[in-house]
Amino acid sequence: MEKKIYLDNAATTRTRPEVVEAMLPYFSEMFGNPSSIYEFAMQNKKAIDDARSIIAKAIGAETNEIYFTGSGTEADNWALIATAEAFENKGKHIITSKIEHHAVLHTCEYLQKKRGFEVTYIDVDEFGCVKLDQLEKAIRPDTILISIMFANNEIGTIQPIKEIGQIAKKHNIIFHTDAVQAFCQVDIDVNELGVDLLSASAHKVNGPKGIGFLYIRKGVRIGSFIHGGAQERGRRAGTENVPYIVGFGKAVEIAMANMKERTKKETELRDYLIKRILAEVPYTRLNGHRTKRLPNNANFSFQFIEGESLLIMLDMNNICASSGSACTSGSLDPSHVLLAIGLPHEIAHGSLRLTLNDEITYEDIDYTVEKIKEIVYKLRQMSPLYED
Amino acid sequence: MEKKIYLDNAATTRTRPEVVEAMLPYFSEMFGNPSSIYEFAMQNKKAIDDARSIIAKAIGAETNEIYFTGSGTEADNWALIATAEAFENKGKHIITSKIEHHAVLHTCEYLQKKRGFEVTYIDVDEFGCVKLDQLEKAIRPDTILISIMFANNEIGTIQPIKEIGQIAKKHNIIFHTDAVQAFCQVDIDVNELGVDLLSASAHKVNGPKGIGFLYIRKGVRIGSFIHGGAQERGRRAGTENVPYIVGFGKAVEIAMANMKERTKKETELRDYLIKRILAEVPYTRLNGHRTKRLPNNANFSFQFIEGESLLIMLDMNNICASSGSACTSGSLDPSHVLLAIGLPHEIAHGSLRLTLNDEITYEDIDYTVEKIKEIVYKLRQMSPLYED
Amino acid sequence: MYTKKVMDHFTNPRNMGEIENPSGVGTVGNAKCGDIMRMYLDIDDNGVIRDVKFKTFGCGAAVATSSMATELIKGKTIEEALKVTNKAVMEALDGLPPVKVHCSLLAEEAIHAALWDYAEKKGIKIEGLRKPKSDIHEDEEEDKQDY
Amino acid sequence: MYTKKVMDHFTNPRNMGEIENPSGVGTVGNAKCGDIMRMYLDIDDNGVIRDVKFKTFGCGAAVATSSMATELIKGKTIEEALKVTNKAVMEALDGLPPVKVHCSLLAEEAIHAALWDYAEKKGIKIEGLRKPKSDIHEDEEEDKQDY
Ligand SMILES: Cc1ncc(COP(=O)(O)O)c(C=O)c1O
Ligand SMILES: Cc1ncc(COP(=O)(O)O)c(C=O)c1O
Ligand code: FES
Ligand code: FES
Repeated sequence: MEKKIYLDNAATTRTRPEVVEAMLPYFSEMFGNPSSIYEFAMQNKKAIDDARSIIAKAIGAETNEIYFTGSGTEADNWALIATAEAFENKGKHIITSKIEHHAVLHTCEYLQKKRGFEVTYIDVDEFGCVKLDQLEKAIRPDTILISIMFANNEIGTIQPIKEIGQIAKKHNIIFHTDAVQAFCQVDIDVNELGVDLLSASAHKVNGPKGIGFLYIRKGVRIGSFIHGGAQERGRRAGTENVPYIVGFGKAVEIAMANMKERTKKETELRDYLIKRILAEVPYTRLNGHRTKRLPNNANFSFQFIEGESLLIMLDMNNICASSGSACTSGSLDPSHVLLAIGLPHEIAHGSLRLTLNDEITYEDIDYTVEKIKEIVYKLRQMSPLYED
Repeated sequence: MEKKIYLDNAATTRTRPEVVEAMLPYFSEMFGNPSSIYEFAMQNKKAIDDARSIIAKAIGAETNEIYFTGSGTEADNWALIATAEAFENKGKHIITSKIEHHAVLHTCEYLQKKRGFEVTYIDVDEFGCVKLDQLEKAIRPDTILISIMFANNEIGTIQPIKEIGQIAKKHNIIFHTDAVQAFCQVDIDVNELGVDLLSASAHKVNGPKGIGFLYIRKGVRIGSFIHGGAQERGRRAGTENVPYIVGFGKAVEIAMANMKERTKKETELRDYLIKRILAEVPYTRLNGHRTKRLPNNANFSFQFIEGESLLIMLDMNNICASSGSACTSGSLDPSHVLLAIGLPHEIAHGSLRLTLNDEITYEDIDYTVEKIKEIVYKLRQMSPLYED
Repeated sequence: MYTKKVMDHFTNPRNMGEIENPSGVGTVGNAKCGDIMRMYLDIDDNGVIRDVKFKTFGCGAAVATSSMATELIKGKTIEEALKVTNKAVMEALDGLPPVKVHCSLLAEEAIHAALWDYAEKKGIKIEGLRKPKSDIHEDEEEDKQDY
Repeated sequence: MYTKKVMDHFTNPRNMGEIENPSGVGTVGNAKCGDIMRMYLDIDDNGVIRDVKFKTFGCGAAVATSSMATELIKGKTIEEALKVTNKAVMEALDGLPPVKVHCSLLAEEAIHAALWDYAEKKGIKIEGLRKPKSDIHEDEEEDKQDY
């Protein structure tokens, strides 16, 4: 196999060999059920607690405020549905944004259609920043939850979380943030930011796919989402995924240790990539905010061409990239995020997301830019929208 | 570390080295998100489909009737909650049994308390068999779901699933079975049995912890439980846990291939164990049905002694066992299953579950029996209930 | 996801481009995905399609089906061209993923639109040709769960 | 889950057994878990606990706290024995897991029950001793989530 240039780290990341190493003993050796009483299994309980405390520290939380889930999506569902159930007597209104991940948007839809909730979807400006004035005006006496993502998965825009936290606090409303993309990429301190609930996922930080966590601030009394055994202090049932919990802990330990250096390097590369693409490919725009963006995210729209064709041709040149989010690639609709920042339909269609990791080199970027130039040129020749 | 005799295979099992082997390439090499469009990730889609078809075959289902979940518990929650939501216009009554796993019981409680459902809990006889006449009488015009476990996790009793399937069909009611303990231990054919929904979990069949599946019969139109991306054909959101799905497939492939031979061996060992314990330890009873029981399950009550003390002493002798189910070991209540088969409180307290695997030898069983005899004797000496 | 033939037609599209002063030209859009296809025909006096070119703004399947469709109608009579359905195009490409079936309709409709334009210019009526909609859409999938 | 001291007292319980013709005997049950403890006292004429034995049907913590409690009151006066609280027993054992705190109440109550029996037999009143309930229970946990 030729060398792949993997530029889709927002979709998922490579599980680090050190993480795999850390998980391995828990499959066939220390395989006990952590809820069991014998010593053999109790060591696993400790392994879980160690991982939990590493993760808690990474967001400035207490260890017992972290609850492991089966994915970032589950954490989002839990936060929204359990908060809705806990506070529906107080009110049935939720505020979120138009650019949330489907894990939040489709859960909101569920709450609307099946559970009688009302949801207000706040607009974003052309850079993808949530409109704070609109958000505050949307608050009603029956608003029980504000859910705004920390950073967007498509265009990388980082939201004014602290300000939103203050608004939520002022109005005594629970504040949830989907930090799946921001976790270990930007500094997060739940107390400083005033966040009550926070979701994250391991596979975006070089951990395994299929494990996430929900941070629940002590005192925020929401129920369970998955009901059953007494795991996770009675709040999330199901035999604990010991290997993945250990692996998640290890991944976060590494990601937090190298965060400063890594994000600095990624930011430089990102800016180099953005600069070259905008300078060398005509009829191209950068989507998202120029500086308030994830260190590893670049997102472009190339006028007159369509995303899938571009992706396939990049793939044939060993470059892995995406247009919208991976989990909606089965869909034909243009990205709801790009429409929300005001792009017309055809331009939204021609978008490309490149998300870096710290193994990407300037050489890789140079190669990628050259290929993009070639392919965009070729596709424009083919396009009925392009007149040269 | 001395040799452990692991007799708690109903709590969880060792992940087979072959399973770990099968999963490994999907962590750090083929790590792509299966929803992505490039070739590098598409191979993972195929890996998932292969595992899905192995599993479908194991229960006589179609490949596209299998949906992966983050645990057996999630599968149970999904089956109950989504069926409740899909059919609440038809009725809000559910029938289940008194000896279900907490994944079902606590979800029923949730549906009662939070969602306005009524639940009838059917009794079992002294052997733990669900009372069919009571079940059929409990059916009302607004009954929308019958959920009866395939085999009980504590006492191993196998339920008359086919008969229940016929009753459900006759009354046009959805039939769910929690087959977490039965899967790969007894023959299952969803069509022959008339099962509409079936839950299972990998970590009970030498696969990893933190993955399960829900079988949904084609045409049974229930919604999602976890909302978000379009994974699992739009029915279960969250980036696919590719390594565990592959591992689950491998574990099932092996377990189905050796099922006949394995269960034969386990049944023989189990019967030898039961025979010796009943013959050699006075004031002891076997819980569960003598023959309609899981091949690897033995469950005893030793009068006058308490379970935890027994377990700790077995542990000190390198024997891993449990009294109730592992996930409730944090609880002090006596097992709801043992109370349901009519044991008085103190006797229910002195119960011991030994669950075998195919690596257990006659020697292990002999050693275990000797230790049990010693420890039971010692604890009885200590007991205010025992007069010798 | 795509067959070898689709990939071949996608990467080396046949008949891509424009025809100056075409006998007929038609542009159609796909309401479902927003993609657009334009088809140019050069038709001789015997009603034979002497040349055909296309331009497509669309997915891989759209490009490949345009390419294959042009191959299938080139040198054919109008009557023969009318018989080239999206199913025929898909078969010639060894199939499309279920979610991409609708893309192949784009090619069929673009041919019809170009023929309609030709007929209007010529002031003739072509047997069996209905006025194409500018936006096409397929019937809803029967079972959303099945892809 | 248990400390070394708990395990020591559990595996080698001190003062396990019965006293024939005890000065007082008390049996208490734990409503929470169904466990049972019986305490036998041999008290001399000066009100000193000369000997103490116990029998317990209960968890590891119940056995260990019975054992430790007997150690703490053996040779002590009745007044001193009354001061041995479940907290003192737990401390002497280097602590118990939160979910097991209630088990230690069993030992405290069993001592009280045996002393009550002694006082009734003797027809005396012991300062500060209330009639023990046959079933004890702790106050509900403050925050179920915290264990
Ligand atoms: C009968 C039964 N149902 C459900 C479960 C839950 O499965 P999981 O641990 O995968 O959530 C178990 C075991 O834990 C079980 O034995
Ligand atoms: C912002 C955001 N939220 C939620 C998710 C869902 O996480 P997971 O794939 O772990 O379910 C993702 C990525 O898939 C994401 O980018
Ligand atoms: S998705 Fe638009 S034509 Fe294929
Ligand atoms: S659990 Fe009953 S005394 Fe400890």
